[in-house]
Amino acid sequence: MIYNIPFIAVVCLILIGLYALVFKRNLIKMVIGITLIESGVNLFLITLGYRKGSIAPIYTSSPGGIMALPIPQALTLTSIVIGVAVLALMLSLVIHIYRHYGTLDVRKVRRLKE
Amino acid sequence: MTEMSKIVRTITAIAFPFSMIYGLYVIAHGHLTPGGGFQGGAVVASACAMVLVAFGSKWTLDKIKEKRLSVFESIGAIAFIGLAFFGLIFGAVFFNNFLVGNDYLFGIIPVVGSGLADINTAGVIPLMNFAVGLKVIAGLFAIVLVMAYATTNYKEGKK
Amino acid sequence: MNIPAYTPALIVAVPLLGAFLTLLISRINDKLRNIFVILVLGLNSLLVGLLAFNIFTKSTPDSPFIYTYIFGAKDVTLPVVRILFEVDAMSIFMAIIASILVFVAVIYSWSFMKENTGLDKYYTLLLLLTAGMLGMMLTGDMFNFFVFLEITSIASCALIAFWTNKAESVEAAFKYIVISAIGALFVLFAIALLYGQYDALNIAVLSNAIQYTFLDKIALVLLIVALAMKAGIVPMHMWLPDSYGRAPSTVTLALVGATLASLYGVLRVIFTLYGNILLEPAKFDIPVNMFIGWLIIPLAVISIIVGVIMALRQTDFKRLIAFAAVAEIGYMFLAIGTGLAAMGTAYGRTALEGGIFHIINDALDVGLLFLVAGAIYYATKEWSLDEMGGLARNMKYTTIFFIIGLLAVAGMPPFNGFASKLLIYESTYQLNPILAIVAILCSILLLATFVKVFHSAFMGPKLPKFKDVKEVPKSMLFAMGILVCIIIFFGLFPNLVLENIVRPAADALLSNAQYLSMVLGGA
Amino acid sequence: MSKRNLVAAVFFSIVAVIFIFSALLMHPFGVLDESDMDDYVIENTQEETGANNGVTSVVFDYRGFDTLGEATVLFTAVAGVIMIFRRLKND
Repeated sequence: MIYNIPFIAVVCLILIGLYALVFKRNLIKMVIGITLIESGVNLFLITLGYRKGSIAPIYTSSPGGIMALPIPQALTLTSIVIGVAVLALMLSLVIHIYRHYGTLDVRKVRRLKE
Repeated sequence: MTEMSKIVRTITAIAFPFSMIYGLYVIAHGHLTPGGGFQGGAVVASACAMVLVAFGSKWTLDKIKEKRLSVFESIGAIAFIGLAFFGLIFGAVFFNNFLVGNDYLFGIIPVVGSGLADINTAGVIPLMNFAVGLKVIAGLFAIVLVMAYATTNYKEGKK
Repeated sequence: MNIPAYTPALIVAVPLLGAFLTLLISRINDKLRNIFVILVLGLNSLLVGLLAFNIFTKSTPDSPFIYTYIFGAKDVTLPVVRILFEVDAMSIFMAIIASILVFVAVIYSWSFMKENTGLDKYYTLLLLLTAGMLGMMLTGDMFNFFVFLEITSIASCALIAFWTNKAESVEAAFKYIVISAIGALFVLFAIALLYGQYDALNIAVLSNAIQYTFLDKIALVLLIVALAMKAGIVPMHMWLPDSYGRAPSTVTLALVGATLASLYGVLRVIFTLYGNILLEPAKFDIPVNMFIGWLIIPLAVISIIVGVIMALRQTDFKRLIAFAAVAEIGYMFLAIGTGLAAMGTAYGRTALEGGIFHIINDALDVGLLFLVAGAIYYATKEWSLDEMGGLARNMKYTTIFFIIGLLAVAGMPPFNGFASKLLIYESTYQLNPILAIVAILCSILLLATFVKVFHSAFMGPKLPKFKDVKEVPKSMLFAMGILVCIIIFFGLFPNLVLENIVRPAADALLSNAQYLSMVLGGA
Repeated sequence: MSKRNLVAAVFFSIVAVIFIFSALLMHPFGVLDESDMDDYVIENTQEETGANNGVTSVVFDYRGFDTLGEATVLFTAVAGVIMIFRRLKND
């Protein structure tokens, strides 16, 4: 069980992010929550690729030995860039919402109802 | 974003070329050492963002317009997808690494196993790294520039 | 007829290249850019049509034809490292829908969006949205599916916020991006769970390896929840009326396609990814298919009821249609749920066929109604139904199109909605009569809603403020005309469509063993 | 506690249970069940792609199409951000 600490850390990150997203009323805090969930998922992907005692999968003057899995690292790279894109778009929308409503409180940003 | 103090600007002017060179190194050696187009592009883009923070968005926007950056980004993207199309033309399959195995540009296959490697290897991968690097530099810098400029304008309009 | 093997790759790559070039071309001339975008999408529709023709003629009920394309190498290596495109009848069926919708949207935008600034970005994003949707539909790799899902959601979010001077559209876009970011992260987590166990990302390989451990169940739940959330089923539907209602009509049309792409994701996950273990008993001797089916059916029924009732209360034209779209999505999920719960029986198959047929009908009908709403907005600058009246005198063609759309969406003969809804009623009645009765009642209520709209917007005395209202420009009428022609064709010859297009798609979904052998057998 | 909070709490606890279960049931950290696909990459990356860096060869060669999608996502985001902050006619 003690070996699973990285996975537990992943779940902690995701749950903290989800908590921020669900219970916080500030739009910026919600964005931070989504970023935390995303970091959790990225951490999960990268931990999947680890083998005990392995080195990075790069042959340039490597000491030799078992190598970590390369595909999860590539997937994490993709997922990080996608996260940056989503974050940029969300923050620009938040800026615009602030311009229109003059507030970041999610309870007051509610012109769309029913 | 407004201009910062003289100390910050001087330090930025000194640090900017070094971080730029480091980023370009990471892009160019993507197929040999840890790194690649995205990572190196992010380094260069953060160097540019540092300039933006130190010198203010108005100054930066006088030097380079976001429209030009978006053209650069388009060029990077077209180069990337163009390399994929070249794979279709020369190697019969989309995204084929058609340069690997040739003796000229980037075509050498390295010695199997760990050891120092030639930079002239890996086929289209270094070219794709350059294309993606250009794209990421232009793209990230454009995002930061546009957002910084938009927030500045708003504050001044309020006053 | 033989087509080049790389057609599936071109279907995604052409709109992408077009999108990258659009920004450069729009610096030259605006009209040139519009023509370029229409040409790119026309070429793309042609490619989709060719591939579809090829697949539908080659597949027989016993052995559905699957087109595989490997990126980067000539042969598949085992284990499958490279990304594969796996195009079967179901994928290409959805691709046809997406390309029709986007093509119509672009023609419609010529006049509709003329007055706006930032059109270069608008067309770029529309092309990117097309590429994202088509990629989602054609890909055979889970992670690639996630990437295209993100392209679709980011492009549609930016397009929803196109009218940035209106607070509501920005708010709707924010809601949409939050929902889709969470959904996409859940999908990614599920993919990581599967990857961690089987060390594979290809759908066929995963489907072959899946053993239905507890982690697989978690991955299944996460995938279905996230994709159904993006498809707009009821507990998670709140983003849908907002973003459908506040985006420009052309964008709404493309968004309908994006929503249906998520629906396709649900179908693909259930029937192909988990297809091998669907009929195995899970807990308490209930097979997995019954479990998932009866999980989906209540949600679908609630979607139908909520959609119809909320539509009755709306005064905003586009929001009303959006709630009707929620109800229509409920019908599709009802059919899918019935097909799952009664898997293996004849009526289960009928239900699935009805559901698949309803996907294309819903896209056309709801799309037409959104375009009519856009046309009225273009002519009167008015969204609210309370302010409208007497428009039939000034806008003859639009009125006719609206009548066709409302009859089709409510499932009246001789339009296309009738054929698919009849299949759904018939099969759900055999599963449980109450479901069918609810479905029929809600359909009638939907008709009543739209008749009310028709009365308040088009009938009645001519209002003085709409004295100068003219018919909309020809390109908009032409775009609506395309949809109307397809609707009437489908309504008059439902059997033709059912046998040639819908049935192969249903076959492709149900024959999972064939899918695996076609994809992996060539290795 | 308001209605919104109650719904949120229920949603949160359901998702929390799902995620905690998945963390507890994962294979032990560092001990993999299967690694065929990645071993193939590690063995063949130098011969097939000529790159010494396994990750880059996956990013740009084996899964190059994903990277095209990734670059497209960034392109989409830039186009979206510039479009959102564009100058409107009536400004």
